[in-house]
Amino acid sequence: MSPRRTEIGGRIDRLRTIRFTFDGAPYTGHAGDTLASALLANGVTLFGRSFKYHRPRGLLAAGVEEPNALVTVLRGEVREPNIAATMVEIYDGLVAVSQNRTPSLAWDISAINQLGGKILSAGFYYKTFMGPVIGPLKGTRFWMFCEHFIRRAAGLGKAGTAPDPARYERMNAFCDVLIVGSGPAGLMAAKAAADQGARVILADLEANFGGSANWSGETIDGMPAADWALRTVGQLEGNDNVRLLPRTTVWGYYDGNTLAALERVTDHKEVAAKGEPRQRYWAIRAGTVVLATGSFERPLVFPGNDRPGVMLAHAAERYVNEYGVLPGQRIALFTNNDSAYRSAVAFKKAGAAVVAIVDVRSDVSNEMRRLASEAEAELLAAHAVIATEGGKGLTGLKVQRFDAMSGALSGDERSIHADSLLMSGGWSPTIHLASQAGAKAEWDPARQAFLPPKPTQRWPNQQWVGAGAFTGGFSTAEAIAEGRAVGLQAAGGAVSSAPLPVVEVAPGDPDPAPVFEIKAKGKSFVDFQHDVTAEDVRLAHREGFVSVEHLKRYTTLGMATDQGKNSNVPGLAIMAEALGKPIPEVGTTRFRPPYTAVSIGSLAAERFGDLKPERLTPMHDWHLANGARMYSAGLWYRPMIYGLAGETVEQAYVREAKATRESAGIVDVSTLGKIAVQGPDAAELLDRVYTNMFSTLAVGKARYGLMLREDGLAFDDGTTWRLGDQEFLMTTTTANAGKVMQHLEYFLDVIWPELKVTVTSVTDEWAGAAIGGPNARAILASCVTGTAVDNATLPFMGIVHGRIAGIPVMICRLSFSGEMAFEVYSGAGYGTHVWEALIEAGKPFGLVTYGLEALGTMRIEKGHVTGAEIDGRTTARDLHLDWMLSKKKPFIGSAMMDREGLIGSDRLELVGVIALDNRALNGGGHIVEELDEANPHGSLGHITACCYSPALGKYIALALVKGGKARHGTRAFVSDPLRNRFGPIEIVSNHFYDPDGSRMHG
Amino acid sequence: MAEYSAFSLLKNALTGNKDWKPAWRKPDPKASYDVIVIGGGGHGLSTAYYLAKEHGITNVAVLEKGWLGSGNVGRNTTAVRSNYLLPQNTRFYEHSMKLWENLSHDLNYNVMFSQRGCLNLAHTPAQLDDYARRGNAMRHLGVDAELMSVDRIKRLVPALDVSGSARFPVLGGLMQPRAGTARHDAVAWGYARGADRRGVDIIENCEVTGFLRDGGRITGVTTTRGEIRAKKVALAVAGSTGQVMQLAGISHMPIESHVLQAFVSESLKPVVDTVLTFGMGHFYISQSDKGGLVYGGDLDGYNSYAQRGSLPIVDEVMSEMVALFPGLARVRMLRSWGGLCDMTMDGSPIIAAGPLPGMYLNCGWCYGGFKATPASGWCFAYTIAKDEPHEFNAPFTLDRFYRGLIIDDKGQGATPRLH
Amino acid sequence: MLITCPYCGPRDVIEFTYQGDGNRERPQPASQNLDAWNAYVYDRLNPAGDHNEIWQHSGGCRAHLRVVRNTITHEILSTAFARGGHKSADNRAEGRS
Amino acid sequence: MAEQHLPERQSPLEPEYHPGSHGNFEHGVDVILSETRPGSILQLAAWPGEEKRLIEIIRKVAGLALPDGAGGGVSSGARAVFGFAPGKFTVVDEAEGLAQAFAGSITPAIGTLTDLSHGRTAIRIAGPKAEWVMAKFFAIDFALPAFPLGAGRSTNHHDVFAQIQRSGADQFDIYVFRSFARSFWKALCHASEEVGYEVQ
Repeated sequence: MSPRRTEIGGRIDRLRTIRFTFDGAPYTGHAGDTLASALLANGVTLFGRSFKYHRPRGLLAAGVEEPNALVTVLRGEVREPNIAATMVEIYDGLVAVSQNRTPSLAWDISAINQLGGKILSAGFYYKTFMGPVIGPLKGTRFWMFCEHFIRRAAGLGKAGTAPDPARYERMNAFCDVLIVGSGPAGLMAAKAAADQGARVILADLEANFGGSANWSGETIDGMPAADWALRTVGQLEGNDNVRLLPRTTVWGYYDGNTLAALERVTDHKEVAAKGEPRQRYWAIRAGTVVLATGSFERPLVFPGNDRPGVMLAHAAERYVNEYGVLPGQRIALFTNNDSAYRSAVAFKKAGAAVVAIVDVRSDVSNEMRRLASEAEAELLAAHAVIATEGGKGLTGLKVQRFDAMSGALSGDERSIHADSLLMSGGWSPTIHLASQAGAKAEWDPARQAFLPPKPTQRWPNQQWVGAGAFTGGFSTAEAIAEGRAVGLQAAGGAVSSAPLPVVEVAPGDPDPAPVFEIKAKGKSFVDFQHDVTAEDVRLAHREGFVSVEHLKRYTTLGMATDQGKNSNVPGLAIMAEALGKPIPEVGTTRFRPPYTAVSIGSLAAERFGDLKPERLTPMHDWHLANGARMYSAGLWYRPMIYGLAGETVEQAYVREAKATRESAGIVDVSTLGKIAVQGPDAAELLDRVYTNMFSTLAVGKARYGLMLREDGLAFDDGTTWRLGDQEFLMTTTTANAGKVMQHLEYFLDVIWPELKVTVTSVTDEWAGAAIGGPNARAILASCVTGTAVDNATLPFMGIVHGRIAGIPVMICRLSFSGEMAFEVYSGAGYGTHVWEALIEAGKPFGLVTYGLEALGTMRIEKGHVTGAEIDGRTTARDLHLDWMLSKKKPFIGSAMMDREGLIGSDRLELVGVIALDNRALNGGGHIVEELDEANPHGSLGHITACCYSPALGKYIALALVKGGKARHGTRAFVSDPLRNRFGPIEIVSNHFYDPDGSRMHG
Repeated sequence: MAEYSAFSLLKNALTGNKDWKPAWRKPDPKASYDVIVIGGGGHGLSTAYYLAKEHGITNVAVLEKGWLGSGNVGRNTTAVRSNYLLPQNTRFYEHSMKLWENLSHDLNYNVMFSQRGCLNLAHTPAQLDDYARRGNAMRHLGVDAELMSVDRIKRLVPALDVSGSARFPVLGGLMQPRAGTARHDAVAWGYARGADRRGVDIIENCEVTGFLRDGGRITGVTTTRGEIRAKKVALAVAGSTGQVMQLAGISHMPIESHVLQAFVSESLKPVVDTVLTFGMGHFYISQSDKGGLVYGGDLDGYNSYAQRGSLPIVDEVMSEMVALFPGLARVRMLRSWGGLCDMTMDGSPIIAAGPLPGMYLNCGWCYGGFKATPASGWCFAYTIAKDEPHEFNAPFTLDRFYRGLIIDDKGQGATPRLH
Repeated sequence: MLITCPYCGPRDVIEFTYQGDGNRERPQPASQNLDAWNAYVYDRLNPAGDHNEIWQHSGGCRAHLRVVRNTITHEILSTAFARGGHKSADNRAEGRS
Repeated sequence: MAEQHLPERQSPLEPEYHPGSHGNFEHGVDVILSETRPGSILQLAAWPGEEKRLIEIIRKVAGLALPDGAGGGVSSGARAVFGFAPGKFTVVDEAEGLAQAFAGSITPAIGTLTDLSHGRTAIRIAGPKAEWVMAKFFAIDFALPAFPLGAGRSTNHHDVFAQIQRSGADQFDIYVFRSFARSFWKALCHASEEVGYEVQ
């Protein structure tokens, strides 16, 4: 029997024993235990070390707000750091380790930081480490030297580097009513809404539905509240229109009633089933949200309140009633409100001695006095705890008389022997989601709490209603009544007068005394994890950091993993007192997503391990099977080279380009953007979007076109084919296909709705193969049927229809390589058939397949531009494409393209570059007039693309250079300090090869 | 006011930290000033600081509608770098970098500027060339930049997936070693304290509600704390620029206000020792001294003043993060927030006199404002004091859009969400 | 954020592409008024409040929508096809007629 | 008229198409995945005001009577049609050659016809967990009242654009761009592992 496990009670399965380890030591617990409850049952009191002072810490809470007991869960090499032990359900083989301690939790060397004490106050780092003004440690060096050690001392858990093997998934859900929280209010709301026929989702972050019913010890409808909850859940389970999501934290409330939730699907299992995700990310679009999120109990701020053994009273009640674990044998309570008295009775019933109830109030009601006697506890009204004793576990406490009005202590100190001190500083509704939705909380002076606002304050696009402790009604009877009412309201049902479940009335006044801090000697913690003390808050006040945001940022109050769930209100209260203002005038922070920390893998969801889809051309598998090395271009994969054994990339592309220019080559151009432009006004649209004229283009002909942006800069280029009077096939660059499509759609929809034109992406409809070279026509002639391909039938920029291997194809004679070349288009499903037929037909001619490198090489030789030159900063003139700017008609960009900044003489213009030292150039190398390798300066421009030109036998490049054409024939230098490439170059025309185009015109 | 030092810390500790004084005064506004700076964020405060320090103009008020530093200076991902493509930007940001390097001494306030480098990952050969172009451009202006091999990257950031099997394998990167991070709030507080020590009045909870005019000239402002006159009125209000300009009767600006989300993880032992960016999406990450991973991505992509983001961007940023760091999938996002970005039509800022007589404008920081804080204030102070721009901010005029003198580092044109 | 496409119904913002200020007026194509062109390309109203803007349902029917949206609350007050003839977001059937 | 003597079109899914049961199927499969490989996939678009005439042509040529309303559609075994955008419809036929059948009817005065038979890949998901698996990808409501039988939807999963028709109470036909089809198919199989799936 574990030392602290009760004989009976709790909702654990005592027949099932679970084995796990913590910091290497083996332990056992029961099914239904959390790591926290199981370790507590084993007598463990020390769970973690605090962030700054490395103080020993035990459990403060039993739920999601736990700030101290953070552990790392290990699954083999895979680490999950900073998990609250209270949220880890134990399973056989669970391995958990403590954090932020060296060498061990019990003996942590960094605890020496505590000696720093008052120096390590808020703002410490800002005031020192500036270092010397002169010498080797001037500038930032001294700080960076210190920072090295500070960083290693800071931080909580250690992240892993082994890739997480788990699966994450997204689920899109829609419902009429989403209920967050499954306590009595949430259950009633779910039941009421479901009974109306609404689509309901009920989510709770705990493993078991029921909320406070699971530990309150109350009676509902004559049965234990926990059994009532079970029964209600059973009724919901049978409903087709209800989805129950246990272990699901609704963490974000976004616009349009979109809520984000995290379901921990297999975290509590030893192994996941096949295909089962570790966590599932629910994106829920809800008609109405019912917030039944309950409330948090607040700690009290007093010296020694962080000692292991000091715990929240309701948390202890949960350990007793839900897990069958007593936090101690001799329990003292310290409270400013009535709720702790019920807890005292529970502890007594579970077999502990309740040695004292220390209540800051003098006027304790008779009902509470009765409960105190029922618990056989000494009631110390008008008293306060002023110190705690013990090392890594509590041994006792000191109390003194206390005046709640003035906060003054008086009389003799008295010591009380206890191994557990349970505190209750009042309750704060869990308003985080409402706050995320934009609601501004209102301070309720009676409840001493921020309550959700009235509905009128809500953002108009968020639909939520609240019920239960969330609204500040802290009794179960209120929760049940409100829950049903809002459930009906959310589902559009009528108000019901049917009887409600009967709750045995829990006595007590929900209003606490406005006491947050006991000022006595010693460190009193407000933010436990971050070691922010009441004195730190007062120091912030003295230094003028008085607004709530300054307080947070200066002291780090509320910035720890619990995000202020424990510290927010006490911190505000202490600042308010220092300022002499009421709490609401200090303000409250707006809560932002997430409510609790969310694993990054779960947010990546199905994209973890699969960031982007792969886009493949119809001939992709052929390329792979035939030695292509693939290049990732946007989402596409394209052959870069078809390397032979032992070839370098340069050798391969030179071979491919050479063979193309000498005989013939073929390249897959299926990735080019293709847009069907159809309708009576198709030609008119093209005249407006292209700088040159298309309405004059004959059917069966193609034309090269240039588009500008509205601001007059170059946008995209490509050929457009006129397939019919009202039907064009526009091609775009691969990279800009989507942008051009949106550009056309925008103008058709928004600017020129009168034009009757349909634009459709047909990129994927067509497989494209470009075949070029002196023998290209002969190859086509040998395999194309149904049409001739001679110069008369298929002139430059002409289009014919025919068949290859029986498959219908469309052939356009156009050239990017500068050779006699043709683009052969076929239905994508036949792409490989046609490709293979062309390869076969090309065999007698030594046809080569070539990739992007050779394609790029031939285009550089021709001086054609691509995205490297049309980079969003260049104009048509910069690229010497001004011959394409029609003067006969306006077009997109025509009015803006001649502004002063776009026609200046110092603009970068396209030129050709030849390396005079016969060494390779690099893309991104700069061009200078004077070479200065030590202090490069005076950049004239840069290289946009480069290659070894087999046609010229030289290393050449295209470049954008100031002065442009005026520099043709002059010498300059390439200056590429990043790759240590310096050397002489000649600037020439960008048209290196066959400038008059005789080869392609044939 | 006392200097901050290790000695002052020790002395105060011995007296129970009872003697610390406010970091800056909380004065009531005077009837008139030589210069009013609207906006108590990083840029406004640094402007006031340099007006006093560099130009001896100390009769200055900084007006802040909320609490000091409540805007983007306390809502950013703290990266400091000068790794731009275009020379106008590089020169300006490099000037900022030099001010950063001595800022803690200058302010007697540790802004924790940590020069741990900024590494842009490249994933295709074309991208590597593109980065080389930028790195070389920097080197030709005397700014540090180097290309990093995959091996060096792996050693620098062991948690990074540099395997060839990644969807977008890392092929190398562009490193600026002098880049880094700073503690954002400390920058606001340090400048505030520095300006205050030189006599500047920093007036919080003072919202400008209108402008006072004499003919066409701006002569002061009306505020929630009364009328305040000034010889010169300078705006440094970032995302609120459009709103404040409307008070001056200027309804249209080359600016859209967008929301940018940022994220921080739970605190971890050191795992990312530099500022890292992903090349096949939009993602950047660093780790704070407290151990939280600080990261972000794209704008949400629509006009917003809400300082609240939407889910798709959250998902996108996280997806890119675990694509780079598949070992960090179980690390948890702790906090998210939204900042308001004044996005211009070319992605570059505006620091200029005008557009009305007596008015000076500093805006359009897109999401690069934090690293600009020192140079922005320095150049703005120069422009205010001398009524002409310094050469560093001379290109950043308001009329450059009309004139076509655009400074478009990303080449995206007049689509602010893409800058 | 959910935007109600007049054709597709309410859809997540992830399906839409923002196309900016819908108040801008494009000058006539042949207009030589450079100030008007500059204003159209570069100047924005950028209000904190209700904003008339253009969105494309790029991940759906690809229609452009004229949306009135509050930039402070993100509340969407109305949506309609940017193209004339289809006005209301309330009646999905109208999208086809 | 269907094309004569043409080889079978290549499927973009081929190397990743593995007939048989997969994933968590020991207790039976909850979805069945298949590529339906229709011979014809057409996009028909009507100019504003001409929609009713186009709908009438569809009825005459394809024998499919479109129900009223945006995104309305009907599926009749070999043929299916649905609206996916204002004035725009996708028409699908098992057989090739549907484009020729429409060619004469859709005059410039009415609208346009675009043949996408190669450019779109049709994937079918059927079974009791079809809605569950679909909801992993698309942010639209797949519940029957919200997405009735025969109806069509245009949506996307990140970069992958999709048109979806509900062709049965628990059956959906998904039309994706051919170049994305293999990636999407792999993702669909991966997501179906949880419920167990069969490729037919």
